[in-house]
Amino acid sequence: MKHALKTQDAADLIPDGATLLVGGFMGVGSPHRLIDAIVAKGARNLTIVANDTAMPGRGIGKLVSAGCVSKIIASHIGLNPETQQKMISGEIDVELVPQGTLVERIRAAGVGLGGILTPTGIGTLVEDGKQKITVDGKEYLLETPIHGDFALLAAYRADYVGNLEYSLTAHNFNPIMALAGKTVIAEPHSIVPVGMISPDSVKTPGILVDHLLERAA
Amino acid sequence: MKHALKTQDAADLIPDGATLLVGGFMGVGSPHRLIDAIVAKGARNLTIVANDTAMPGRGIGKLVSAGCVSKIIASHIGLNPETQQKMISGEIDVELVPQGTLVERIRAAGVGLGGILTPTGIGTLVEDGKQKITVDGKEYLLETPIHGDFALLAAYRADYVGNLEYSLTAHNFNPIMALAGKTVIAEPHSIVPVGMISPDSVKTPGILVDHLLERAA
Amino acid sequence: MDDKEIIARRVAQEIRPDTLVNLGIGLPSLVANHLPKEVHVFFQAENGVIGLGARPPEGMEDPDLTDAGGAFVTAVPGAASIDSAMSFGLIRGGHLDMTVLGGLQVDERGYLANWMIPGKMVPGMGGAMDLVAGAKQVIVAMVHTAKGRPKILKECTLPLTARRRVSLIVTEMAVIEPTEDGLVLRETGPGVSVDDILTATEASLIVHGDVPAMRL
Amino acid sequence: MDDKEIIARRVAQEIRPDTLVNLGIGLPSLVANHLPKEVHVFFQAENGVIGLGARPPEGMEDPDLTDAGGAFVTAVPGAASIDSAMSFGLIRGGHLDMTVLGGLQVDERGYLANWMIPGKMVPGMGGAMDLVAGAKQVIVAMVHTAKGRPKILKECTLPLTARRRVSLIVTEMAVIEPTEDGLVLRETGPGVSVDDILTATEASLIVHGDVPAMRL
Repeated sequence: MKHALKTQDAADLIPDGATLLVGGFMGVGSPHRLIDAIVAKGARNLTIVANDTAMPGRGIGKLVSAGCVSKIIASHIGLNPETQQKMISGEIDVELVPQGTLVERIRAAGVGLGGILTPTGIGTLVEDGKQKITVDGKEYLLETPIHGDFALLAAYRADYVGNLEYSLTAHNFNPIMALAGKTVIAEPHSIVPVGMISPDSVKTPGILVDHLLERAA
Repeated sequence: MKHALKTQDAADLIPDGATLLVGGFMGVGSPHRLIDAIVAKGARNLTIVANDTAMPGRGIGKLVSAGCVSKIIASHIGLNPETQQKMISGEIDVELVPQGTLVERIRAAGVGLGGILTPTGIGTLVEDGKQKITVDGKEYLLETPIHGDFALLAAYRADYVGNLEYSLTAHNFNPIMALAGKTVIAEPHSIVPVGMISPDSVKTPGILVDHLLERAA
Repeated sequence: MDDKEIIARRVAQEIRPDTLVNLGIGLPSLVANHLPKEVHVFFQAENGVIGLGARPPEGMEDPDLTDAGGAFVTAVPGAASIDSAMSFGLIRGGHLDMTVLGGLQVDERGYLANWMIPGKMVPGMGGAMDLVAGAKQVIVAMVHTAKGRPKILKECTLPLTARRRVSLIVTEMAVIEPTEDGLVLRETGPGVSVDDILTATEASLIVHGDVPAMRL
Repeated sequence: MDDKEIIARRVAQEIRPDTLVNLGIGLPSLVANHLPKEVHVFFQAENGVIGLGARPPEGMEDPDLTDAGGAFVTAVPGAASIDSAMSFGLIRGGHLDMTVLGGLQVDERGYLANWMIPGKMVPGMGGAMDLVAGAKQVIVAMVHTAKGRPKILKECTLPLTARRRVSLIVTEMAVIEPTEDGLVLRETGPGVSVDDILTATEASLIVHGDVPAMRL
C-alpha cells in the first residue's frame, strides 16, 4: 500500500541531472501536474527520454522552455520550434531515435534484455556508430537499452497498491516506461481503494510503481 | 467482421507438417476444442511451440498422445511422461527453451525483431550453438525469432471483429502468440457484438485474428 | 479538383477492404475522406488506436483520444486502444497492410527520403522509418515537384528514410510503380501527357505502350 | 518439526514486507504458510498472477486461475493478471525481489543446478533459468543431502541453471551464504553441530567463530 504524495513532494524526489522517462505523445498522456512542479522547483540539467517534446507551453515543452533540460532522446521534435532552436544553439543535445526503436529500447531496459535487433534504420543515418548483425541472411541494427533514473507516468486510474489503468491514446509510452525507471512515479486522474480494479484491467502492476501522486483536484 | 467458424472447419485449415504456436500453461488457457478437432482429424508431423505439453489426456498432451507431433519447442515437459518417452525413443524431437526466452523469441517474431540479447542461459547448456554478444561489458546470448504457421489461442471473450479479452492466468502465452502466427485462430468462451468490448479492454486487436471459432456450447 | 484531392482520391482506390491502414499527417490523412462507404477499413493512428474515427462534434472531444497529429478524433465500434509497444509491434511485425506517407524525394531504386533536410529541417523521423521498414505496402503520396523542381530523382540527395523499395508513388501528375527494373509509369494525371511527366521527373521512367489516365 | 518445515520456516524469515516474491513448486511453496500475518507480500506465480491467494473453498475454483503447478488458487485484493511477456519481463528485468527455488546441487561458487539429470530426468528448465538470472535475491531451499550424499559440492556435476551466485542456501541443517570468498556458514539447524554440517557437505565452508543456531 502506498500513500499518495503531494505533487511538490514527488517533484522534490528528482535531483538535477537525472534521466527521466516521461510518458506522453504530443502532451496526451503526459504527467502534467508533475511537469509543472518540476518546472516550479527550477530543475536543471535533466535528460528527457520521451516520444516528443510536445509544443511550447504544453507538457514536456514546458520543461524545455524553462531551461530544465540538457539532453533529449526522442523520435520527433518537429512541432516544438524551441527544442529545435536549443538544439541548433547547442543548449540541448538531441538524439533522434525511430519511434518503434525508442519504445523497444526502453522495453529492453525494463525486461532485462541486453539489446534488440531491428531492421528499422538500416541504410539510414540511424546506422551511425551501431553494430550490424546478420541473422538468417538479413541485416539488423543492434539497438541497446535505455534506462531511466525515474519514469514519470500519467494514468487514468490507480489503486493504492499502485496498479494502473490507462485511457485510449493516453497509453502510449506509459506502460513501457513503467518497466524501465529505477524509481517510478505515477500521476493518476483518480485513485480507488484496493480491490476496485479487476486484475484483468490492470496494465501496470502496482509492484512497478514506487510513488503515486494524489488524485487530480 | 468475421463469421465464427465451426471447430472442425478451423481444424481443417491446418495441414500436416505445420508449425503451431499453441497458447496455454499446463492446459490453462489452451484452445481445447480446437485441439480435440485436430486430434480427431488425425493430424500428423506437427511442430508444436508451447510453454509445456500439459499432461496425458489434457490440452496439448492429447496431441502428443495421438501421435500428431514430431517436434516440440517448449520450456517444460516434466509433467507429461509420454512426451519424455517419445523424446527418448526419438519419435519426437524436443527443443527446451527457458520460459522467458521462449516468450521473447515468439514476441520477436511477432514484432519484427531479428533477435534479442538475453543473459538467461549464459553459462549453461542453452548456450550451445548460439552467438554470444557483449554489450557494455556484459555477455548475452543472441536468441532468434520463433515464427508459427498458425497461432491457436484461447480467449475469454471476443467480438466479431476478432478483438480478444483474456481471463486471469489464462492469458499466459496467448496475447504474444497472437502476434506471431501467419494465420491466427482464436477460440473464445463467448462472442459479443462489435462495440460491446471497451477499446481499453482489448488485449489482442482483432486485426491480428484471422479466424474466430464459434462460442463454447 | 486541386492537386491534393487528385492524389487523395487516387490513393483511396488502392485500399482493400478489411485491411489495417496507417495514414501519415497532412496530405495522406485526406485519403480517408475518399474511401467508398462500403469499403470497411481499420485506420491505425500510431499513437495508439486501431479504428480511428471522424472528428468528434464540438464539445464532445476527449483529451485522451487524439490522432498522431494531436487532433481530437473518435473511434469506431470495434476499436482497440494500444500502447506504443503494441502499436509499433504491429507496424514493425508486418501486421500493417498499408501506410500512406508524404515524401520529399523518391529515387529510381524506389527509396524514399521524407524525414529531414540537413541544416534546415530536423523534425525527427517519428514513426516514418518504422512504417517504411515494416508495412506490407508503402504508398508515397506527394505533389510531383517542389517549386518547379523534380522530387522523383535518379538518387535521393536527402537522407533516406529506409533502404526499402516503396510500393507505389502517387502524385497529381502520375502513378509510378517502383520495380526491380526501375520506375514504371502506370497512369497519367488529369490533363497531363507522358511528356509532361518525363519533363517533370529527373529519374528515368519506364513507359510501356499507351499509359492509361487516372480514373478519378 | 520435519525437515521441510524447518526449511520453510527459516526461509520465511528472509522475506521483507512489501516485496514481490516467487516461490517455486514443491518445498519452496510451503514458505507462504510461515509468513507472519503482519508482513504484506505479493506472491507472483510466473504463469500470470501477481498477488497469488490461498486455495479456494471447494466448489469455488476458477479453471482460469491456477498457480505455476497447475493447482487452483485465488488472488488477493489488488492482484493483477499478466501475460507471460509481462511475467517474465518482471522476472528478467530485475523487478522480482526474491525467488525461492529447490536445488539438486549448489557449489562453492554459489552456482545452482536444479533443472536436469542427464539421461534420467529432463523435465525442462521452465522458468528456473530466468528466475536465477533475473531475481534480485535467489534463495535455494533444499534438504542438505540426497540419500546421504552431499548436495553442496565443490563443483556442480549436473548442468547449471545459471552462472550466477545465489544469495542464500537454506537446508534443515544449515544456513549458508555464498560470498566472493566462498560459502560462509551462517546458522546451524536444530540439534545439528558445525561438525555434522561439515561432514554432510562436500564443499569447503567458511566458519567464523561461534555459529548461531536457527531461531525458528
